[in-house]
Amino acid sequence: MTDERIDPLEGRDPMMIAERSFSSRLIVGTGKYRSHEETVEAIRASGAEMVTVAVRRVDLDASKQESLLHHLRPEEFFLLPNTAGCFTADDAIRYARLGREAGLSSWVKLEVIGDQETLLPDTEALLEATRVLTAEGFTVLPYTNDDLITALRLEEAGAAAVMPLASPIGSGLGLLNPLNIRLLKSRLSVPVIVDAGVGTASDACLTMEQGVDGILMNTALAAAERPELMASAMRLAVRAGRAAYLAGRMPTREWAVPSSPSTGMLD
Amino acid sequence: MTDERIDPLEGRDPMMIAERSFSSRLIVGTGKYRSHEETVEAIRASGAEMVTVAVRRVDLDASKQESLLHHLRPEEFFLLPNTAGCFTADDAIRYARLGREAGLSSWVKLEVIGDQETLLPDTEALLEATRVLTAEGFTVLPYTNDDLITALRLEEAGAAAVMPLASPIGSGLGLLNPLNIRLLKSRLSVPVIVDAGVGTASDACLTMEQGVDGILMNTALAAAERPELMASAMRLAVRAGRAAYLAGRMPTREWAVPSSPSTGMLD
Amino acid sequence: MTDERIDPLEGRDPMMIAERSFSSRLIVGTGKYRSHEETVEAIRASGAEMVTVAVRRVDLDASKQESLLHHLRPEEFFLLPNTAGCFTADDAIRYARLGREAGLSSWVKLEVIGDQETLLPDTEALLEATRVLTAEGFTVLPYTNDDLITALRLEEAGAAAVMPLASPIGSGLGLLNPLNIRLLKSRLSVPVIVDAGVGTASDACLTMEQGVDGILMNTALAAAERPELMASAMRLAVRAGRAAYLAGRMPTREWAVPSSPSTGMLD
Amino acid sequence: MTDERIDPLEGRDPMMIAERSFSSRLIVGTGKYRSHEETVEAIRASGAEMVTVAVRRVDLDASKQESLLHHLRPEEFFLLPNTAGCFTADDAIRYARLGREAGLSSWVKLEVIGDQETLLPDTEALLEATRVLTAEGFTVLPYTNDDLITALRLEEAGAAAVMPLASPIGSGLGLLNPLNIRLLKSRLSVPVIVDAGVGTASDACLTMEQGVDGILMNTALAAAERPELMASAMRLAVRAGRAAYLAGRMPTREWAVPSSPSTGMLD
Amino acid sequence: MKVEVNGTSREFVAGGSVLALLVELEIDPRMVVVERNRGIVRRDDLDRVQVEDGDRFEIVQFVGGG
Amino acid sequence: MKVEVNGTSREFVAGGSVLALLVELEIDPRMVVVERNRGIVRRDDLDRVQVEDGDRFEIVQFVGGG
Amino acid sequence: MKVEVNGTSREFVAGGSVLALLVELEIDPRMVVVERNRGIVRRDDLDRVQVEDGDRFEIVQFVGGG
Amino acid sequence: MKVEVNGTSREFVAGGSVLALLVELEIDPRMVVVERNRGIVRRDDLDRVQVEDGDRFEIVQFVGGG
Repeated sequence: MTDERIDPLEGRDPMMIAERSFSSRLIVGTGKYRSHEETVEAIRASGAEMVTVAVRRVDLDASKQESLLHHLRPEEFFLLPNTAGCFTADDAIRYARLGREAGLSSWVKLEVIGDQETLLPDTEALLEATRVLTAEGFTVLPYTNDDLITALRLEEAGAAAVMPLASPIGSGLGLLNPLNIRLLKSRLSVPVIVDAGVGTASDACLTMEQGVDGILMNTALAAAERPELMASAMRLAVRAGRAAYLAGRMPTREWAVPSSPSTGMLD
Repeated sequence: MTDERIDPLEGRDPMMIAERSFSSRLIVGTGKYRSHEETVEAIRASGAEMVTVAVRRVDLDASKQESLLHHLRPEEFFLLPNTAGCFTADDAIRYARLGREAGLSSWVKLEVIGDQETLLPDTEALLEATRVLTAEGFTVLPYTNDDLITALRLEEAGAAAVMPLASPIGSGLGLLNPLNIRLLKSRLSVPVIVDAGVGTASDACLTMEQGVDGILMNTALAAAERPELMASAMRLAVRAGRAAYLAGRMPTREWAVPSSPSTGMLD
Repeated sequence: MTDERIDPLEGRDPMMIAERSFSSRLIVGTGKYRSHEETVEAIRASGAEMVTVAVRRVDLDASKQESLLHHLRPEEFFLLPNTAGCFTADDAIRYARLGREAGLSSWVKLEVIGDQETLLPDTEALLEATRVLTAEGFTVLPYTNDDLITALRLEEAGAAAVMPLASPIGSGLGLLNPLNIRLLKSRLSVPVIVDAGVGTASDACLTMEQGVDGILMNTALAAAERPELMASAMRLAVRAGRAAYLAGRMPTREWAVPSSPSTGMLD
Repeated sequence: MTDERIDPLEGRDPMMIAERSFSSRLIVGTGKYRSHEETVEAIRASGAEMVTVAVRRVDLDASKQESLLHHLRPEEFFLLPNTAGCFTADDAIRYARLGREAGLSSWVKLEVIGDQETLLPDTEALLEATRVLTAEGFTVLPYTNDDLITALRLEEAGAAAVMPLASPIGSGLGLLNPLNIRLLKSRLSVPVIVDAGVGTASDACLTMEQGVDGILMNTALAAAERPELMASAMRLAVRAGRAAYLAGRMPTREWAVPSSPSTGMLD
Repeated sequence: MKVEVNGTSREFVAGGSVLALLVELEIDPRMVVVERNRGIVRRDDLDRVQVEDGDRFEIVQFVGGG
Repeated sequence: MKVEVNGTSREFVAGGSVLALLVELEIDPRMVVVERNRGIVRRDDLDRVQVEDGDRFEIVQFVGGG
Repeated sequence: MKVEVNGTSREFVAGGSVLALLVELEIDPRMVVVERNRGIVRRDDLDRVQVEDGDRFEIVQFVGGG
Repeated sequence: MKVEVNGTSREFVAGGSVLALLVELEIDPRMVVVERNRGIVRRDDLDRVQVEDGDRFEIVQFVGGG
């Protein structure tokens, strides 16, 4: 049975970011897996086309150990460098430039963290870095909180998409404030990608049902008991949520309505 | 790309009821569609193998109008007659017998309604009808509420599966009490199929994540703006929820945990 | 400042059960406290007029130890014997009769448990015991689940009030299914008292906002770090929820509406 | 019965802001009531000591019509001018200065709105205005979103308290993200007052149970069917939630625990 | 003779078997189940069982339902 | 004589009324209810009802419960 | 002379202090705050500050707000 | 000469280009990006840019991250 048969949207509903078309609305990270092999198995199962990577120092004492890059072939995956771990606009800009040089594109998942404990974004510094990098020709995808005003400013600053969190990075608490996400989506012209906090398939499905363009996740896969199987679950859940959003759900009622005819009963 | 490639469980995780194996964990009703054509399109898109039908009088003035049966070929679908609209054990038993005669099996979705407004089950009458029909050799799938004690009695009475509601029939309110559903699943030996109340894909996904064996729905598809597309969404959502349940979700935390390494940062 | 000043309903909104008027809508249990003193302090702080007690064997080796009854003076509290721990109608009836003999009234909080692990009611046996005890002149307050049909049957059987659970006894999970509770209240003529599951003040407040007549709780007080203070919290919460229900809450909107005038701004 | 008897915290648990002690943790607005009389009745019933007012042009054609100020005697209420309706730091600063001149204090509820439709705060402008006004000796209480980083910056900027929203102004949607509010409270030294979004008593109770110092509301009272009664409900709910927070709620469990002894049953 | 079918009484002029009745009613026997005086008439017996005056029939089929 | 009280059998040497039994057990009659061979003994009858050999008693009271 | 008050320009025939202006407008000075050409006029100065031709005034008060 | 690489100072005996440094460190140039004294050295320039005494290098690569 063909893929299309299962998902009528297959190939007909790409995710568009900065005029580039992506076959999957699911973007996955590559951190925290037990091995490179497990990483690649999970990514493949997720069906993701875009995957994020971090920029870090080469370990000089272990430089011979095989790099993740050997497993992520550019023709198979679109690599999106992030600026994770940066606490100032300057640091984030520095990492973004290194990432561009290391990679094949000028796309960056921009993170400027404001607090070590919660990893919540510093929106002021995020705006500043977005302006600088956009001016340098970067395609900037900023990780932000779920505040509409900040999102609108990021759009003005040239962000190619806005990536609000569902809940704190690595928390797995799911979509804590669906209203804010719907507000963002209803007011922004650029794509909205929910980034961080999704913990299981129903979280992903519910998030897509808000009408957003895509979801970025990492821990939900890497920290599952069976990462590859959870990756398949997420792949299906993102498509399910997207299809349900487009299909237009039934209205809810607080009373019952029979599914079978009330006429034609026997005497 | 093959179906199996998308869903590693494909063909490896059948739903077993009364020793019979079903390829899909999604069971769908056939009521409330705009046309027979729409009904069949939606059922096909849902991937369901088992579909429910009601037993009603032939309309003598319109006996020539083509019957739904012409569209549901027995080799394609397993027809499950219901006793919808019955308010006493006797009525339900009578409809069950007629359904068996009309169909090709002795399976019945047993409904004994206790209240017109809410369509909630009359559990006492339901138990009685279950005992009688089981003794007559029926494979009984009773629609019940989410009360554990009643479910245990239905199992004792010989029910082949227990079908608790998520919320009232046709309400689309989703899974109102996940705890009760988990309790049922943890205590019963027969399969648990959640029947009624699921409104959109995330409801189906969340319901499957409770560990239940399957879901039965009708209005969520028939009353969607685009029934066929919603049927695909539900098909994907049920698989997503099942896979996530088996994959073992990540633990939740109220604080953040980075996805990228905290070591190897630049000076 | 007088009580009435704080709560305009004070003395004007009694809870009526079987023609008897109770000053407080909060009913509390007396189990699981660290001492008789703590029990009485908490009960007094709760403002409850009706308090439940269990019927148990006298410990012959410790018969001199002071009984709880010494602390619960009948002129201060209305004692409601329960049939906790009974798993059959016969047992429950036996305990009810003993309770009537020990106490000063023929009221009974009727429990017939169907499962040791969840302490959920056996509704069939509960109905039977309700019929028998009503015929014997008891004022029967049955502890039941949140199923509307069972509640309607209990009313038919002569129950003076119906006491559905919010969540399992001692779980503290709060009101899991507000819809079912609203359904019960909208369809029953006798009072609806939510019994079991309330864990903290907001649970009590939310429960009263559903329009129910009262709440019965025990563990939420006895298992709090400071039972007496939690009892005061519950007293206030029950009044708050009742007043809010009667006051008619504002409608909700998904957009904002200013609280200050939009006219008269400066140039 | 005395007030203290009902609420053991009465007089023992004041809300402290900028070294000033307030008898009530509930702060109420004065907008959107049907009349000055209704306003004052509701405020009195709420028990609030601090009430907010807006600064607007005198209507020269109706200058003789009696002002709200005639009804809010300074010895009875502490008036807190707001800067509602301001969309820039400069405007907010201008209104704050006018408010100080009109009132008797240098306290201000600082609002800088970033979007007309949602009335969400412009956090960058809010920070700027907070710095300027603090430097001018104002006691600044900024209305902000539920972002921790912004809250920490406001504290650094000299805010006397931080006032995050529960949900959009006038929406009545209640506390959408309890986690964020708990995060703020756990990390800030200045008081946290939840401002906007509370719709009914259980919302207020639940909000106080997060450990915050107080709540500010307006529409929940003014738009209730019976404002004065809802004001009493809120007064009770805020105390109930505070007491429950201090009392330490019971732990939750997914199984049941009996409230009556399991020993001493009859044969 | 007079029979009642699905709640309405009607003349069954020709008379004969239940199958004959279905034919007169233009109902495809393979699509329905017939209940005669509260007892089900097995499909194979439709032509053997004779309709009698005053018989009460319920003729049912599967319709869409949930 | 031998009686069973609350599940344990014991000697009731003195013999006599149920009240006498309570006194021997040092139980305040106003605080308890007595069931004798499955039948409740009303409080007023405690001194009238005589204990017989082999009687089975349940003596209960109110305890804290929810 | 011509002044602007709360966005509308009007004649201030009598002329004189800001207080005089308030009196002409029948506004109770204790209930309002006056801003003259973007600067606040302290209440004590109302009778000292003279209104000049072309002055722009904002006269505000507290109203109900949240 | 003395250089600092990724935070630790080391001897670069041979001397020469940045590429030569990578070779000595046994690092595959195609897998990394080199920052010299805070400025990125384009991959094509690795063999042209000469290492000087006291140079500070950051040599980075892609690793797993979210």
